[in-house]
Amino acid sequence: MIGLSHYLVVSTLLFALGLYGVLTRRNAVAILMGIELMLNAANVNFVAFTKFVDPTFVRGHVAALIVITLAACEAVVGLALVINAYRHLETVNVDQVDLMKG
Amino acid sequence: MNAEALAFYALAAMVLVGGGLVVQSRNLVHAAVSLVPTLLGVAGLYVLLHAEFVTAIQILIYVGAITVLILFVILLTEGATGLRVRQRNEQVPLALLVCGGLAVLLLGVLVRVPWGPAAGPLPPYNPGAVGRSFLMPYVLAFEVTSLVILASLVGAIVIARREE
Amino acid sequence: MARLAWLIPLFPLASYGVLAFRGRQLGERAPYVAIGAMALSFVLAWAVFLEQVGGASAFVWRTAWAVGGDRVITVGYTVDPLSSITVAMITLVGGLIFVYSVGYMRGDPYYGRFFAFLSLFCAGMLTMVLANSFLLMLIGWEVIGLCSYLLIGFYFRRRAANMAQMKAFLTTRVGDTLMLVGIMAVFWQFGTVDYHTVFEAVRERAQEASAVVRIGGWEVPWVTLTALLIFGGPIGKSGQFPLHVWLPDAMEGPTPVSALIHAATMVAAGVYLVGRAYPLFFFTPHHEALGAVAWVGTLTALLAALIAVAQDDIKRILAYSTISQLGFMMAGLGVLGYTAGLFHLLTHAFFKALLFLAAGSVIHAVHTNNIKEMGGLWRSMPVTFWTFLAGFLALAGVFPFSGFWSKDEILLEAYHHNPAVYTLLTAAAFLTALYMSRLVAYAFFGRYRGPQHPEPDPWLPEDYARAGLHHPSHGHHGGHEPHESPPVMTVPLVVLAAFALAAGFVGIPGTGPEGGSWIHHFLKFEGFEEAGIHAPSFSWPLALRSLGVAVAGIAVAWVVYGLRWVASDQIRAWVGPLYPFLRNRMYIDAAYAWVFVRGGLRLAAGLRWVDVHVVDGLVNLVGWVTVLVSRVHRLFDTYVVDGLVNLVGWATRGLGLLLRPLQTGRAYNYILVAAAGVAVIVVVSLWRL
Amino acid sequence: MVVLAAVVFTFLAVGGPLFLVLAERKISAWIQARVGPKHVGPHGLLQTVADTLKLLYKENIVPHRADVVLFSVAPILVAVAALLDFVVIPFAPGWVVRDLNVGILYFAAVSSLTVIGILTGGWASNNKYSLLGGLRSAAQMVSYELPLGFSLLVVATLTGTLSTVRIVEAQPYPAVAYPCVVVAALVFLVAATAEANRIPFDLPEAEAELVAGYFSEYTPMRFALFQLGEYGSLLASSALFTTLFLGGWKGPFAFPGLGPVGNGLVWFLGKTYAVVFFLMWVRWTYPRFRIDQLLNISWKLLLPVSMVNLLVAGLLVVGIR
Repeated sequence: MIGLSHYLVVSTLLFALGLYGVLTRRNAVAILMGIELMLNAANVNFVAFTKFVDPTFVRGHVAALIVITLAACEAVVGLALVINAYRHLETVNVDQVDLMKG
Repeated sequence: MNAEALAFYALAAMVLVGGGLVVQSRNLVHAAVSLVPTLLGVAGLYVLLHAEFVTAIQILIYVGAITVLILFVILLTEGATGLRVRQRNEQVPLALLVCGGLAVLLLGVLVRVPWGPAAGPLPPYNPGAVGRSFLMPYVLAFEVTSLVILASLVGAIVIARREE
Repeated sequence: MARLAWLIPLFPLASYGVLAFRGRQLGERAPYVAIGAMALSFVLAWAVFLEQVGGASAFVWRTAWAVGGDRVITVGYTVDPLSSITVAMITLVGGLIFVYSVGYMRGDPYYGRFFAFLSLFCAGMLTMVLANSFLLMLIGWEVIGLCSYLLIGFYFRRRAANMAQMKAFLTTRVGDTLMLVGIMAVFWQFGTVDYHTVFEAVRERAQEASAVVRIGGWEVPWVTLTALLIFGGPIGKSGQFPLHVWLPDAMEGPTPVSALIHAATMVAAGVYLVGRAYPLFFFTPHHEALGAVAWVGTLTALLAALIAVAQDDIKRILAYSTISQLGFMMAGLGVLGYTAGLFHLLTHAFFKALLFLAAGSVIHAVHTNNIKEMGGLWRSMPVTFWTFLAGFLALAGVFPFSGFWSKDEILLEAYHHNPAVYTLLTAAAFLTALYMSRLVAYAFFGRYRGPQHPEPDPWLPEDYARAGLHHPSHGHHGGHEPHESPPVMTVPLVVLAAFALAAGFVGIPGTGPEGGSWIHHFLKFEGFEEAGIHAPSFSWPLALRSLGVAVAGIAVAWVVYGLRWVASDQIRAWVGPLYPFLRNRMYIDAAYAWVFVRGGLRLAAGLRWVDVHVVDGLVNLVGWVTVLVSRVHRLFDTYVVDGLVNLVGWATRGLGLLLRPLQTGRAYNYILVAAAGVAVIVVVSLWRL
Repeated sequence: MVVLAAVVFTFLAVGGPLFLVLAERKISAWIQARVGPKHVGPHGLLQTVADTLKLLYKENIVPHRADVVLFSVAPILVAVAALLDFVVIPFAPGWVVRDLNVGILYFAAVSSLTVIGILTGGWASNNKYSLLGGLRSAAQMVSYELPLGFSLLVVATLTGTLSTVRIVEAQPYPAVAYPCVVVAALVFLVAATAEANRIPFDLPEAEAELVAGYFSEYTPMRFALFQLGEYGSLLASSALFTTLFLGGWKGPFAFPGLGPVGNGLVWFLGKTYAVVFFLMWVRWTYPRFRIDQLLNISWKLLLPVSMVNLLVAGLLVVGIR
């Protein structure tokens, strides 16, 4: 029987993978992808808890949907920033975007 | 092993392998394409959790829109040229340590906590229940989200457009 | 039918949408859209109205709009005698004014925009009237305020129009803010802004000792405070003293706008609101909120009538007359004359719209607003003259025109409930007849005093001239006797004249059941019966007295301005400083300008002076002192301090080199540390468990 | 149920698109006063079968320095996405693979997967025309997804459900809703044509500019898979149009002796192929839009119209209730 902890394990691992991507990638778009993985891991948790712990008002679904929406917003703004940075600096590697360095 | 467990393990494998490819691929296009099975796998998990509406939205927004956007931006900026550039920064070993440690710790905590039984059954018709939830108790969150969407829409246009 | 009432404001709104996006393309065809929409609204509104006349019960439809916890804000509409008759009046007058505007505004470069604004205005006004709650009412209220702003400044290149529109907006804003606070108070007290619920609650609480709020040393009952705050809105919107100053200036807008917004409908919104929220005013201890309404109204009626006597601009006279009549309505509502005040609102809408439109027709013909430059127009403009005369007789309160019936009702109520108000209102009625007769005598009788070759029209905005266009309404070239306006403008005048004549007949005693008048039967306030207040019945002596007052006013004016038995200069000398006082609008505008505008400027100037002389002086002083001291110090600095500083510098640099790796400026380093921190927190919390 | 699903899928996967390719060739021939294929089989009926066999035999060529993995996966993704659309299409009473309670949302979601296949296929070919075609296609499909979604929402608002079966059951719509439904149907038709990359919206594969767009470099079987995806989604869109706006399996009268399922199938397929025919007719009649016209149509015309339409539909539902 697949229970809550199964889902939690998957989401934890997915979260760790995403975090690893965020921590080690140089490319801004790749970092964004890592963030998406982390958000997805959180969403799996929300939906799993809704089914197994607290189905009132399907709160978890609501939270997951809001997260998805905000993820879309974040991707849009983040990618716009990437495009803009690329246009000005011709790189999307975050360690090379260092105009403010003395 | 019953069908549900089979489906769960298949989906979990799909999610984790896909996620691994996303963070590991040297080729950014590959990484972005690997997002597709990951996100679809997550959508599959939602199906197993009886969250049909979230599934549909997950596919529509994440796979259909965000991934396409990411691919688009990769193609507009670097394309495949990333192959010749170092893709990782210098903190790989440390990051591995921290992420691994965090995962182990969280797993240890999560698996041991007794979460207790479900407070009740899921409402039968999902989209309706979600809609009612959005418009009755969580209307403020809903409205604020819509405001954020508007702001990010305007912001993205302002940031990304070519300066005249 | 009542179920369809929500469509009434939607037609003009749709027309606004079409005209806003496609107005330019539609060009000359724009009015068809607007008039078509108004016609649909008109048909629906009258269907609803006639259904109510036929005895249908009031209908309220509402649905949850926003739910916050256990408090529900509803949206919906109310169809009852009051809203249905008002809607019927608005669609009728509005439709006629739309038709009139087709002629008046023809050739205007912003033709489509004009009709778009008018449509939006009607949508807002109808929403406001049909609303079921204070909140929806407020939305409509603000929309009409916005439209008023836009339309006053319609000739947006004219500085005067810009000033007037800002004045109107800012002045009404004062009242609106009070009203907003009032609505918040309602929501706070009752947990809802729904009319029905609020009024029921007010009625129930009327018996018990109402809660009081302390302001300074006074104890004011909650209900009274709320009612007075809400009354702030009507004071601003309906041009009541002391916020009436914007209304005369609002005449900078095109004449149809003056007729529709600043005479017939928008300014009546305030009166309507008082009528709508009557329970809130009525169920205050000793009806004290109504007393305030009555006195504000009376004061306004009298002061505005006084000022009107000394004005020369035809639109300005009518504007002050409007203010004065709005004062009458307020006074009527205030002296427990619920029906009387609202009845006057309806009749006034017809005859004042008529007067404005006729005045527009006159201005159109003679190219001036100054009544002293007109004269003898009755011969050259017969239709305009006769219709204006009808409006004049109605406004002056001559039997059997509509104004007579409604004004008489107000005076009757005042006589029974508040004799002081009655006296003052009678004086105002006398003045009304006087200044209107003066206007008619100057404009339509005597001989034509206008210039044979008029200079460029003062109402012609620069951009029309620059574009080589003639003003729409003044398409013909000057230089000869004024002549009648085209039928598209005169037909609405005739229709309105018919209403100005006949609309009052519903107030004739005996037209309703039990010997009362029909209007009393149709528009009545239930609270009166409970409180045992009965409307006084028609009395011949009082009616004759008010008729006498009106006739006396006309007669005096006729003697002075028509027959010129007494020269007006003589009277001017005789009243001494009173004339300049009135002519300059009692210096109220000047006082506001002095206090608020000049005060603001003075304050700013004062602060600037302080800034320049005191602050800058101090800064400069400090500067000089610093320079002086620093010169002395320089030597010391160069050798001793620099040495130290360099030492510190070296030390810092060494430390910096040591600490530099921590501050990398790379987000991923920080995230790593943060993640590690999370891990540590997890470990620590596990430990403590 | 599983057997039924397998049968339907097989039919659709092979039969449907094969037939559509033949139909397209025949219809284009009629419209252009030609004969079309006629040698293989009676009246050329077996022409596409022969073509398919030929494609199966030929060598699969991978361009120089192309990304082999993605190059091979992309056509499969496109074809699978198109076929997954059929899961929620109700062919006859009871004849639906799964009656999801989020049916039309599912349809929109799955059909949006096609974009990824096209984009990666275009990129993986290592050819600038393919890449441009892919990018254009992505921009176009993302733009037209919005009006498409809004017209789906109109239907959902009017019927109060997202399930395709219930939508069919809820039809015919009340007469007052007709204006809304007609507008939604037109928007849907235009947007679906654009989503399927068909003339007049076939910029991603504009021959004159981009050779053949994203599938320039594709040879035999993979090309066939792209074709399968394209015709599959054409058929799916037509089927969904039938479901949402034409009453699905319902017909004005029943043929005697066929039973409810038989009747449903006849009516449903009849309507669907009528829509398909209409789209083909359009394809062979009209020229192609320019890219700016294409984007303007979506963002400045269809999107506002469909938003207003949704608003009106909402008001109508409140009013009816």
